[in-house]
Amino acid sequence: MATVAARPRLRVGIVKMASCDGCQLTLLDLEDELLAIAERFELVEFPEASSARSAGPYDVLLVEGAVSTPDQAADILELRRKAKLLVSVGACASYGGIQALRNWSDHDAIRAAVYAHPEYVESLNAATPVSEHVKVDAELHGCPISPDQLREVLVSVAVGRRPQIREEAVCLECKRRGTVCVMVAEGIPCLGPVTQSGCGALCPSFRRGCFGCFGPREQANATSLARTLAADGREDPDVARLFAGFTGWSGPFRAVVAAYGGPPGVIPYAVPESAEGGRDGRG
Amino acid sequence: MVIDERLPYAPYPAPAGTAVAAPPAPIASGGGVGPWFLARANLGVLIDLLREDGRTVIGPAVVDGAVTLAEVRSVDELPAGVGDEQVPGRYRLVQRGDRRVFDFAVGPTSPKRWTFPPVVPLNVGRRDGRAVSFEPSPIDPPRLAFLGVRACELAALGIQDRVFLGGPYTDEDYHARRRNALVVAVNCTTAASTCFCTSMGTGPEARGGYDLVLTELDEGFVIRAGSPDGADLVARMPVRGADAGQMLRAAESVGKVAAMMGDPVPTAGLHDRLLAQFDSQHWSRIAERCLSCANCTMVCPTCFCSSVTQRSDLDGDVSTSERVWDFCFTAGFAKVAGGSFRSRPRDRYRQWLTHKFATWVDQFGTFGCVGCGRCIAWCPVGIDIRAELLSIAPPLGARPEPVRPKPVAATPGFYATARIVSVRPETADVTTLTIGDVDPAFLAGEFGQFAMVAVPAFPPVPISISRFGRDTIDLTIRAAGPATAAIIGLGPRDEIGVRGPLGTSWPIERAMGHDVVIVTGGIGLAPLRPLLDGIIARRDRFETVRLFYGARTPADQLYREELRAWAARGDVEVELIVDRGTPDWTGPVGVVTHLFDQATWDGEHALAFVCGPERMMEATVETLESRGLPPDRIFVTLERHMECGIGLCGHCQTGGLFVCRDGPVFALSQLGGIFGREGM
Amino acid sequence: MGAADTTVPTAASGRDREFKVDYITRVEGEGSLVLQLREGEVTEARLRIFEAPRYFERLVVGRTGDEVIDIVARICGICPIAYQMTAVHAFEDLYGVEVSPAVRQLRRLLYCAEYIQSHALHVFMLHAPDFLGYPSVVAMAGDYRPVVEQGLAIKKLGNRLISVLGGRPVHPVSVRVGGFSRVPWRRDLDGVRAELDEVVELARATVGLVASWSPPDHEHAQPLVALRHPAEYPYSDGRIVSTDGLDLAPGDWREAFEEHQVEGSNALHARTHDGRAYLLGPTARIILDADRLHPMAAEAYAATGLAGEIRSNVHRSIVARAVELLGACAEARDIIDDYRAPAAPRVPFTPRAGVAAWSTEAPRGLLHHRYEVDEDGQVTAAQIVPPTSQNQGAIEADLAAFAPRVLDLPHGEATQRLEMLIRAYDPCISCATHFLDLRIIDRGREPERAPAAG
Amino acid sequence: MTLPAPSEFAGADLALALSGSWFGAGLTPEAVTRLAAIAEVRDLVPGDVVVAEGQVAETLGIVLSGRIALRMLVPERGTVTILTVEPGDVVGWSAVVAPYRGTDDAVAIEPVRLLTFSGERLRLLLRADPLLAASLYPRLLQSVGRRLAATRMQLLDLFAREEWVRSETKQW
Repeated sequence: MATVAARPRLRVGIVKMASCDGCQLTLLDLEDELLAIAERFELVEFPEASSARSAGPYDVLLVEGAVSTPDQAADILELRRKAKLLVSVGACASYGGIQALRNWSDHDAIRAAVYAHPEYVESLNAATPVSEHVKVDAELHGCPISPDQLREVLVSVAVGRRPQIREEAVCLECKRRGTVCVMVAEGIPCLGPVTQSGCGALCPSFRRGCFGCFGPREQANATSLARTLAADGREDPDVARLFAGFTGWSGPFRAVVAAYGGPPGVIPYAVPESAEGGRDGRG
Repeated sequence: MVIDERLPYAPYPAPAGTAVAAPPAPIASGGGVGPWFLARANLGVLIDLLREDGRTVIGPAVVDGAVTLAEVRSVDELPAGVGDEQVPGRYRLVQRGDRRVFDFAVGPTSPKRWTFPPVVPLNVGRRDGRAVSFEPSPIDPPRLAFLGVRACELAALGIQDRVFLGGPYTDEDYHARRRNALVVAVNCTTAASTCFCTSMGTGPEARGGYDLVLTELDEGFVIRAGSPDGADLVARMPVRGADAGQMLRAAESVGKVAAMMGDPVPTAGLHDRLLAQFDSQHWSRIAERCLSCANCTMVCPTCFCSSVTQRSDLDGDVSTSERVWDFCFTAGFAKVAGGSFRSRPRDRYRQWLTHKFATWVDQFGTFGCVGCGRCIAWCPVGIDIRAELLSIAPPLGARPEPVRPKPVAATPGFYATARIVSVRPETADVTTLTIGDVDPAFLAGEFGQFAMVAVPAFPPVPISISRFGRDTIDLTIRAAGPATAAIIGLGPRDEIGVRGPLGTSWPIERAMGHDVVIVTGGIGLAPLRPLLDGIIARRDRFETVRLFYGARTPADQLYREELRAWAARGDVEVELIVDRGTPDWTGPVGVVTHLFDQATWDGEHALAFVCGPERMMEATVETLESRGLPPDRIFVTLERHMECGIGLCGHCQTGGLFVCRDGPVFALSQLGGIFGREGM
Repeated sequence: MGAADTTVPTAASGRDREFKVDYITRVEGEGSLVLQLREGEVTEARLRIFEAPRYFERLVVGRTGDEVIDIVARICGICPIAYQMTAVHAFEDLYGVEVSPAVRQLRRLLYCAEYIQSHALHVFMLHAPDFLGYPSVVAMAGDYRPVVEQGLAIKKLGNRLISVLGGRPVHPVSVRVGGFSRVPWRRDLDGVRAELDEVVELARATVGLVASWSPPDHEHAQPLVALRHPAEYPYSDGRIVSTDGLDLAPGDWREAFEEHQVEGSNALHARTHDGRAYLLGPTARIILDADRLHPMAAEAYAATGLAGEIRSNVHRSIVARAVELLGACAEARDIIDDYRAPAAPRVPFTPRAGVAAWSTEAPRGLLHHRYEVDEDGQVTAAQIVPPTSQNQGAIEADLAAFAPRVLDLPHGEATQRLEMLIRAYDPCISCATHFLDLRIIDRGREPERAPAAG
Repeated sequence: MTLPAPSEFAGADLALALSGSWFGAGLTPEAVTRLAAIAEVRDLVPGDVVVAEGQVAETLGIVLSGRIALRMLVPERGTVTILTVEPGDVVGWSAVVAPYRGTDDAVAIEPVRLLTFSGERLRLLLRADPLLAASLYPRLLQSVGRRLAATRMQLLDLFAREEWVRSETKQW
């Protein structure tokens, strides 16, 4: 402990899968500390910001994005082998993100709907979180992640402690900052009670309902919230669309989306003629 | 109960129907004249006077669809003609079109936000080579005036006073904020459907705890003073004596509100009825709806739980600690190294509800609920505690013994710096640190007490004191997580922050003249070592002394040389057992109770001291009871998530007890149904 | 991913050369370059994108305008506001929504803020290392710390401004059809305003600084396309104009342009109907809208005397970007000074069926959205054309024109020059991915199918 | 306590030794008498095996002094001591419970004095005398039950160190 400063600089890599790059941009958005971080850590792999490359090994590897193509599925296995600590960064890496909404739809149909030549497009049937492929040591949530939490992960690795990331509902941040509850006072549907905190309760502070971009909190009782929203006169599709957001593929939210008829615009799976028993397990 | 006399006015009387009756509060006469009448047009004078006195006025204002509390700079900002409709899970503003400014029921925010703010800085910890220091953050609260505080909120302030100022420890930050705030109360002339202050005995009429109180009439306000400060204000305001008609109308309008509410929550016997329902299936039914989102606790004007968070620089050399609102509904709140004590939402809801209406009474002599109804209106799924309380409808049950906490002065942000004298590895993951330069309070510490130990950038951890030396203490620490790993990674001459000694101790005097049975497992021997030291130092005062010690493997035994030395004395029976034998281990293998479940001694004249994992203690207690030891002669330690160490942060609450303050050592009889029950 | 070699010298001698950059760094997203020369003539110049397909055009189907605004922001973490703005204008245009002047100014302020952070990011952190000879801004900071700190200070202000208006720099949350979900109080902007004076000066200094950096020799003027507004420098309003005399309403992009596949690359490119490549972004805007620059930016631009070079050498786009950066900072200051919170943050609207189409100027150039909407306001079909996919033809044409100049350089240096040219476009491949995917399946097998049931 | 050598034990001594043990204390006097009639005292030296895992259990024993370890062989980990049998308790209960095969190795780890009953004779006796069986079996069940409870506690591994990376939390 007394010799923290003498520790070697940790080798940090930042790589991406299917994503918008916004989470890795968050590192560059730590303007006040970027240079100090670069001194404290060796950013050995960060192709968005540096032409110097490294194939590993990494003390910490931050992975952005969902696993969406066969190459990515192979790459992530290789990356895991090279990383002491692997941190999935953001809603895509941790929950599949926005592109995971396609997982409800028939893959071929989606490809054909977007591409004139779907045969040239290679993607997996589902866009999935990194943790479905390899062991993940920590997850940073959010679309995008919170710069403070990213910093906390780096500090905790450097200092050698567990990151202090609170497991609690967005409501706690909302009430701490003194925002009037948009759901109770204005009837705006809000996923705050079932969503992990970390954003600072941003959307309610802008008089919007939370759309769950930090994903379900521990033991999220999404079913009860959905029931309440439905009892407030909403049609099933309108309940489903609330939960079918940037973390809609996460377990608790996915269950609600499924229970309320799936996300908007879904193209149902074609049932192959040879299939014995349908997808719903009828047999 | 001790209430600091520097408060500007007498404490609010305990709500009716609770266990401890507080004496009626003497309310200052306010110059002996009154009540007065303040014309509506002159209400602004009051706000201006308060501001002239250098106070920030916190009063009702319409913000984002609700009448909430905010800084009020002029009378125009008050919610004239605005009312509200509140039902479970729903709040809407209503425009009435009249000029009344206080004709609404309480909104989402209570004065708690200012008396117990969501975030309060505690200290800045620094490390410089081997040296560490903790600089407490200054306490410098603003001068406030609360305007429009309702009777239920006054009661809540009174309850907060008991929590933060009425026990053996006081929260200095709260104290300073409270002392700096002036209270202008308003009697309720309207109630929401969610209100039930009548049941809790707190309203709708303010009964003390204010500097001024207003009752709104169409043409103005009937006004009374409750303190010299209030009387002084009245003297500077354009008031005249209220006439009989005004006084009558004021009383009638408040009385009408009381009649409207009725008595939705019969509180007679509620404490016992609730405590009898720990195992009710009803908790599971509530948990199907409950989101564990903590909105009920956050809007509650009395909930006081908190956590400490750290933020450090990149090297962990400078870290800032803050106290933040936290609640029994969050996952990490009751977590210890082995997991959460309340992992199920049903347990969290039970913890909250039984605390509010039962165990709070044991702790503070009043209910923790004032009937403001906020938790009903602001619950996103509209759970109504009044209905839940009625559904549980329980028979009478037993009450735990009252608890006598032991006073030790301490403040959560304050860590004294001490220096490590020596480091001795005990096992692969347990190390004993001998600490010098400690706060002299430690040298008067008692066997079984613990210390909060901190290094910058890590959360502080509670550590039992495993030996009291002449001018040192020993801390035996297992690397259970990063913070403990960081502490035992320190070396001689490194400094650490310590706070304590805290908690209750083994009642060694009671054991004198008795047989002593000590049963322990794993690292549980550490807090018992001072007891053994103490017994051995005065060995002739005790009858037989038996130590039964279980460990995972022979290599996991603590203090092996001392164990041999104690055994060699001949007057202490030392029996060791391990869970897993190794080839070189010829001693017994099995659980610790195996050592005496076939032995011939009986426990009729014995006192037992037990420390270890809770499951092990349960088995031990069972065996001890079968040997004739009654629950009041069996002493156990509880482990809970402890953060503040002095019963103010709420993490370690179990039933009506704060484990850090009322324990960690308890007579089994004190614990009643708590011991060994899941989800406490 | 995690590639070790970025360049592979395959035919490194004489006038036949092949350059491959497997992973173009310091751009947003994942792409590669293949450039082949035979006898000194370019036979192939191909910018490949292997960013995973994300299917955004399908993901917005069934969603309403406000949902679309949130979803399309996720196309790009660097310019989410451009996507939000294009979508919100498209829907408001269809629904006939007239926002208040104050809301319109706030939206312009938000766009200024995006320009500030995006341009500062590119100028200082992605492009400057090329001019100064470093692999990254972090490496550059060793010798040019004040320059890096200058860039960080400007970028930070842009991010702060976005945060005040939209909550957070990446994927802000306040833009709604009809206005904003919440508008700032005047006092919310005071903190940013207090720092703007200094940042405007930093931005002004940036123009002179980047103008002093010598670009590689190159001359290849291409057709330019940008929005043009009667009174203001174009962000989210104006008509589509070009150096070839084009003049279209912002929703009518399809009348002049189309997406199609280029033989031999299977890439979807946007071209004019007659098959020409064109260039978007700072270069196009500053040439086509020079007379609309903020006076302070116009003055700094004139002082560089580089208008001609900017037109013909894309490496000089860094100067255009710096001028725009100054313009955005200066205009942000003006807007804040004049700001009074609108009475209502947004106006009500009624959805109706039709086509919602609009174009705005993202930092990287013209961005076009087109949504077919049903009577409930739900999208039934979408087309999103990001600037980088439109620039792709221009990039490849520029590479072909530039390649002979690097022919005699050592391989590593030559490829670095080619990458530098690509970076001059500030390509945003993440944006492009949602409909561009240039992977050629060459393993002789069928594409994967949905899993068989059972 | 000094005990006479095994050969010196007479019937009354055997009955006394039996009823003085924890196990025997729970039996009826009649049962003690009948059991003592078929009992023998055996002295074991460390290493002697009373019951072998998987083998036919020949004897039921009551430990009078010393300690017997119950061990199991775990492939790749060697022999593990599961539990030790303390004085007063029973060893070799499988001698009276079908299929009469040892569930573990019972090995003396100290000099042990054991009161033993031939499994075969005991089974005959129990079959012939339901009252004796009714007295002995509950005691046996109590002993086995206690062992089961203790084993569960060991299974919980209460003193184990918590893992740094915990499964219940998503972070770290």
